Amino acid sequence: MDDSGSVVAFWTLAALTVGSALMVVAVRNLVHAVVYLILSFVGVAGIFVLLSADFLAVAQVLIYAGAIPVLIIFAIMLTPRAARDNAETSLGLPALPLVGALLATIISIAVVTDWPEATRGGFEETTSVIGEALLSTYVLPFEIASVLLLAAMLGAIILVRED
Amino acid sequence: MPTRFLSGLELAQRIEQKLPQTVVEALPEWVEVQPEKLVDVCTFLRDDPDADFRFLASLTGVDRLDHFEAVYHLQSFRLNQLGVLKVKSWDHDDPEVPSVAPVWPGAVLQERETYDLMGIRFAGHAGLRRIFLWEGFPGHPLRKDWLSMPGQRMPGLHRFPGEPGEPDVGRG
Amino acid sequence: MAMKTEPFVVNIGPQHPSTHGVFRMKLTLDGERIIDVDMILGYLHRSMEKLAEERTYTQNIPFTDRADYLAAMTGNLAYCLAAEKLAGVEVPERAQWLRVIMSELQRIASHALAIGTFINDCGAWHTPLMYMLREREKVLDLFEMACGARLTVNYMRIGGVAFDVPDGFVPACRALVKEMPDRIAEYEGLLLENEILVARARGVGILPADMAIAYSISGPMLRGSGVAWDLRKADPYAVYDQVDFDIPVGTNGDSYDRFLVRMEEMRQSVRILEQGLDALPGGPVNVDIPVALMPPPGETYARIESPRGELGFYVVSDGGPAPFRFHIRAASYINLSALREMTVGLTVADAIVVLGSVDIVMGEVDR
Amino acid sequence: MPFDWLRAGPPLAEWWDLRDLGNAVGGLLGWIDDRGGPSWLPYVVSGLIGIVGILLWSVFSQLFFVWAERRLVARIQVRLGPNRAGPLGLLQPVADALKVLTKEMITPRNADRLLFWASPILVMVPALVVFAVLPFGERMVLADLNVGVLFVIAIGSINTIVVFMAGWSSSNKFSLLGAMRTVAMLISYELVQVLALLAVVVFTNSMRMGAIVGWQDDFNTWIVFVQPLALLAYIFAGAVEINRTPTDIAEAESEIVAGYHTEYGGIRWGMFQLAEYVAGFAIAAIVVTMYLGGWTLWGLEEWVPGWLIFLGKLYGFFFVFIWMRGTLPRLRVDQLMGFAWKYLLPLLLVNVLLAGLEVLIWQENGFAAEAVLPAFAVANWALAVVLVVGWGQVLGHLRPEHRAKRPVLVKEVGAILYEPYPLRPGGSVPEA
Repeated sequence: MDDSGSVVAFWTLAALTVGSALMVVAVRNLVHAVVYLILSFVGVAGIFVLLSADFLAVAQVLIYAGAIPVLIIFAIMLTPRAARDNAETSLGLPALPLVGALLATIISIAVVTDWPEATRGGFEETTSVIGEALLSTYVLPFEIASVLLLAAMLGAIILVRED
Repeated sequence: MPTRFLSGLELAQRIEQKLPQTVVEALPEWVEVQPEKLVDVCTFLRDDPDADFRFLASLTGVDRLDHFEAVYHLQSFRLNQLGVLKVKSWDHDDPEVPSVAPVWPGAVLQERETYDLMGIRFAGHAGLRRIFLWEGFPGHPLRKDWLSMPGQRMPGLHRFPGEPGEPDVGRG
Repeated sequence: MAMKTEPFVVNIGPQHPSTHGVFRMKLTLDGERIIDVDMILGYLHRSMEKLAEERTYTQNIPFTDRADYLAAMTGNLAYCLAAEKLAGVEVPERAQWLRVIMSELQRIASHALAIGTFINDCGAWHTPLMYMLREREKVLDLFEMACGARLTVNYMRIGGVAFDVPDGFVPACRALVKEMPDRIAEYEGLLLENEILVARARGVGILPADMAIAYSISGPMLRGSGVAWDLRKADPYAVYDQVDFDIPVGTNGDSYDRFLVRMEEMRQSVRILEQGLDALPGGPVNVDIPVALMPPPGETYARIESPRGELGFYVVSDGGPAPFRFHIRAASYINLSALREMTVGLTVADAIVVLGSVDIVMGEVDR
Repeated sequence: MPFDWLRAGPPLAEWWDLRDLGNAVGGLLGWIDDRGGPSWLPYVVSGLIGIVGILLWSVFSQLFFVWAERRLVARIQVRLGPNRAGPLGLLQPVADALKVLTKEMITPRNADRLLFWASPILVMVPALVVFAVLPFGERMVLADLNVGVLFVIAIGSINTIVVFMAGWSSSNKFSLLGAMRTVAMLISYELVQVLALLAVVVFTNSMRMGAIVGWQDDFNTWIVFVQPLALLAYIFAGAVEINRTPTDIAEAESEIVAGYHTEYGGIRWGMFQLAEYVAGFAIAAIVVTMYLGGWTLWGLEEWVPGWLIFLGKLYGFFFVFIWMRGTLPRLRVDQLMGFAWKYLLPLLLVNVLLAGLEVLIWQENGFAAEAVLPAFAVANWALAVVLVVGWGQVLGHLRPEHRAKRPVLVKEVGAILYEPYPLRPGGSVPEA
């Protein structure tokens, strides 16, 4: 594939991702915010495709564009109607310096770091590599994460049990 | 074996034994009781093993021009007998009889219907609202003196409730 | 910690695929669970009882067609019984038997439609309904043969029936009687053990026997709740005391039992039809009554077992040519009084099933 | 590189070889290459051919199947079905389409206009995009992704969001109920889908659709022979995804009118219908590819075009959905959820474990496929029956006290035969 094509695709996807991420915090309607969030996630998935990380891209769509918004939608639908718009909140002021500091850190890192250039092509097959890595090198974190999720699920069930 | 029709005279006798001074009039076809004792009589008839009127077959009202009647047809399944009970209200403008809904919950809808169409108020009925006609309908159409709506309007919906010029009381 | 959502009000009806007309249920929901039911009626109210006070006794018969329009024959019959009782008219034997035959045909037609729509309410995609309509169609053809009309038949008269049946009626009816048991067995085979139907209807909308009696429930609903009560046996009218049949009684009082009872009643109706066709005597089918029938002052309450339950006519005469008071004790209207008891705590989908098992006809409910 | 399959793999046949339409496309691309056009041109052309082909095929298939479904369901329902417009009523879908196109589209006053307008368009996307990875023939695949199976599932999950958007933006309570039902339903059945397809992937050792068909071709075995339980679960999950009875919870006509598309009219409604059909074809195509051998038919594909075999299987399988719709009533929302979580999920977990064990046994010992696959097939079918029946028994669906009791026939009136309902463990008996 042409380099120019990749560049155009990258900038389009980046604009989509960042633009919809901005819209998530800008729009007042929470459901609209969720829709923009999905768009943003789809943009990230596109960037994964560009990096020829096909498994990650599809997993991104499956989990972040498909499943996470559903949870958010449930959360919105289960809250009383009064809280369904992105109202002004007094926490905005203290959040501002925090976000500013975070942004400054990210920008400075991006500028200061000496980014290495990729010297090889894309992977032929990522799925089996990821699978093997998860079950050999990173088996401990993988298991810890699954136990954590199980505990969280049990906790949620116990919280809402009526008896 | 057909249903035994429990004659009004027999029914009156039975009621008088238990609740004296309640029967106003007894004919072979029906027995009329005092309105204020109606709930007691109904409870008695429902629980008495010889009457066993656990089933309120029908409840309706009749406009007798100078008074209103509420008519109760009572049925026993076990003994397979039928009895007719009546109460009268002599206030023709604003008739009121006690509600039997606490005795038979099946009376709830039938009393609402009778109230809506006949205008008999059933005291003690928890949700005595109009059922077929809408709130704000002028008059009670089954009354004999209901010939047209007030203001020379003929019956029928010329407009829907809630439209401009109509009282804004819809169907709930 | 219980998660509670906002109560949510949904109007089922008056325009809704499964309210069987213009019934309106106002459901208050917590999620999908019903916490309150309010019903709003009257969209089909035609003030029949008032209209009837202005017409002669004979002119009132068409109203009874249009009250329960899915069981016009039984409506006719109940009213004619009331008028006959009031005026003291004797009905010839052949007319009596014809009345029984017509009532049972009507019961088959009405139950077939009730079962079909009930399964539709359970979510079937019209298939059982279409089969049931096929059976109903045969009955309606017989009605057409007898009186020219299919739905609002206006067939019964005070003192008998309007016309004698044509020559082809009895063989055609016999063919139906011959065919029906197989059909019913086929439908039972298809429907009774259907896993999804059982899951949807069993244990849903339970109405215990004592509650059913207290709420004045009648008909298949009452029998489904385990009360052996059928006016055809309890208070036989026409010639029901001369026919042999059984009363099907459910034992659990859920929607499924009501469905089973209706299914079995169709079979019993076929049995009655068989006997009726064998016993059908000759002779006149009606007696002459004055054009302006003026019964002596008095009142009467005549009731029959209509497909929906106890259909009663309370008629008061003041000696004039028109009834002084004409009240219809509409079975499906009063059967609705337990709707709230049956549906609160269930889900929206269950409420539809319960409503389908009540088998309301809005013409009769609103009158 | 996404289009490598055009050059790799078996050598191209002549372009006129209609057994695989990919040959013609390949020929065209080769011709473009020979002319020395820009290097991106073949990609664009092949992509366009694929997209236009899938689009045309799906629209015409849908038109035909609207007619076919109506006629078939009519036969099931002792009716005739549409038979007036054109011969055998074949022009009925055209008439319907014209009607739908000319109808007024109403936007409710309180609707969220942007989402309301966007949903009918977006709903087509997931339905169509799935076809990109499905091989219609050996070479007839738009993009044979490495992660095709996962892609299919991921796209299916996007569908949830679109349906929710449609339901929420309509500002109608029935729509909202339908949307929430869909959301709840699809996240449950997504797990079922994943597990059902995972069992297949364990056997084929690849998530590439072409490789899965290739595996079935190589071993002359359809996956359904070794994974019956997975197919059963997938059919059910698929039926849930495309809203067909017995699982048309989201648009349960007798309960919530039309669910999430209650407020849509005209061509917007038509788009939802179209998407539903196309999604149905997609589910059928996935089933055919994953479980029923795709475009192969034990050597017949040498003589008959593979895409015809594929379409024949697809339409044949779609008939199962029509049949289900014509015969079954609908489950309740909580029953359907319970079916996924309590019934299908445990069975599928066991199934995946078994599949893994079997593949391990096979590969570790290096058995011959001819010996081992029939053994697995017999074992898995037996196990599937045992698991389905046994788990049903455990959950109490088969116990006699839960069966219907016929009414008691009595001759005398007045008795009361009521028995309180037997409480079933975990059942849905309300306190009356």
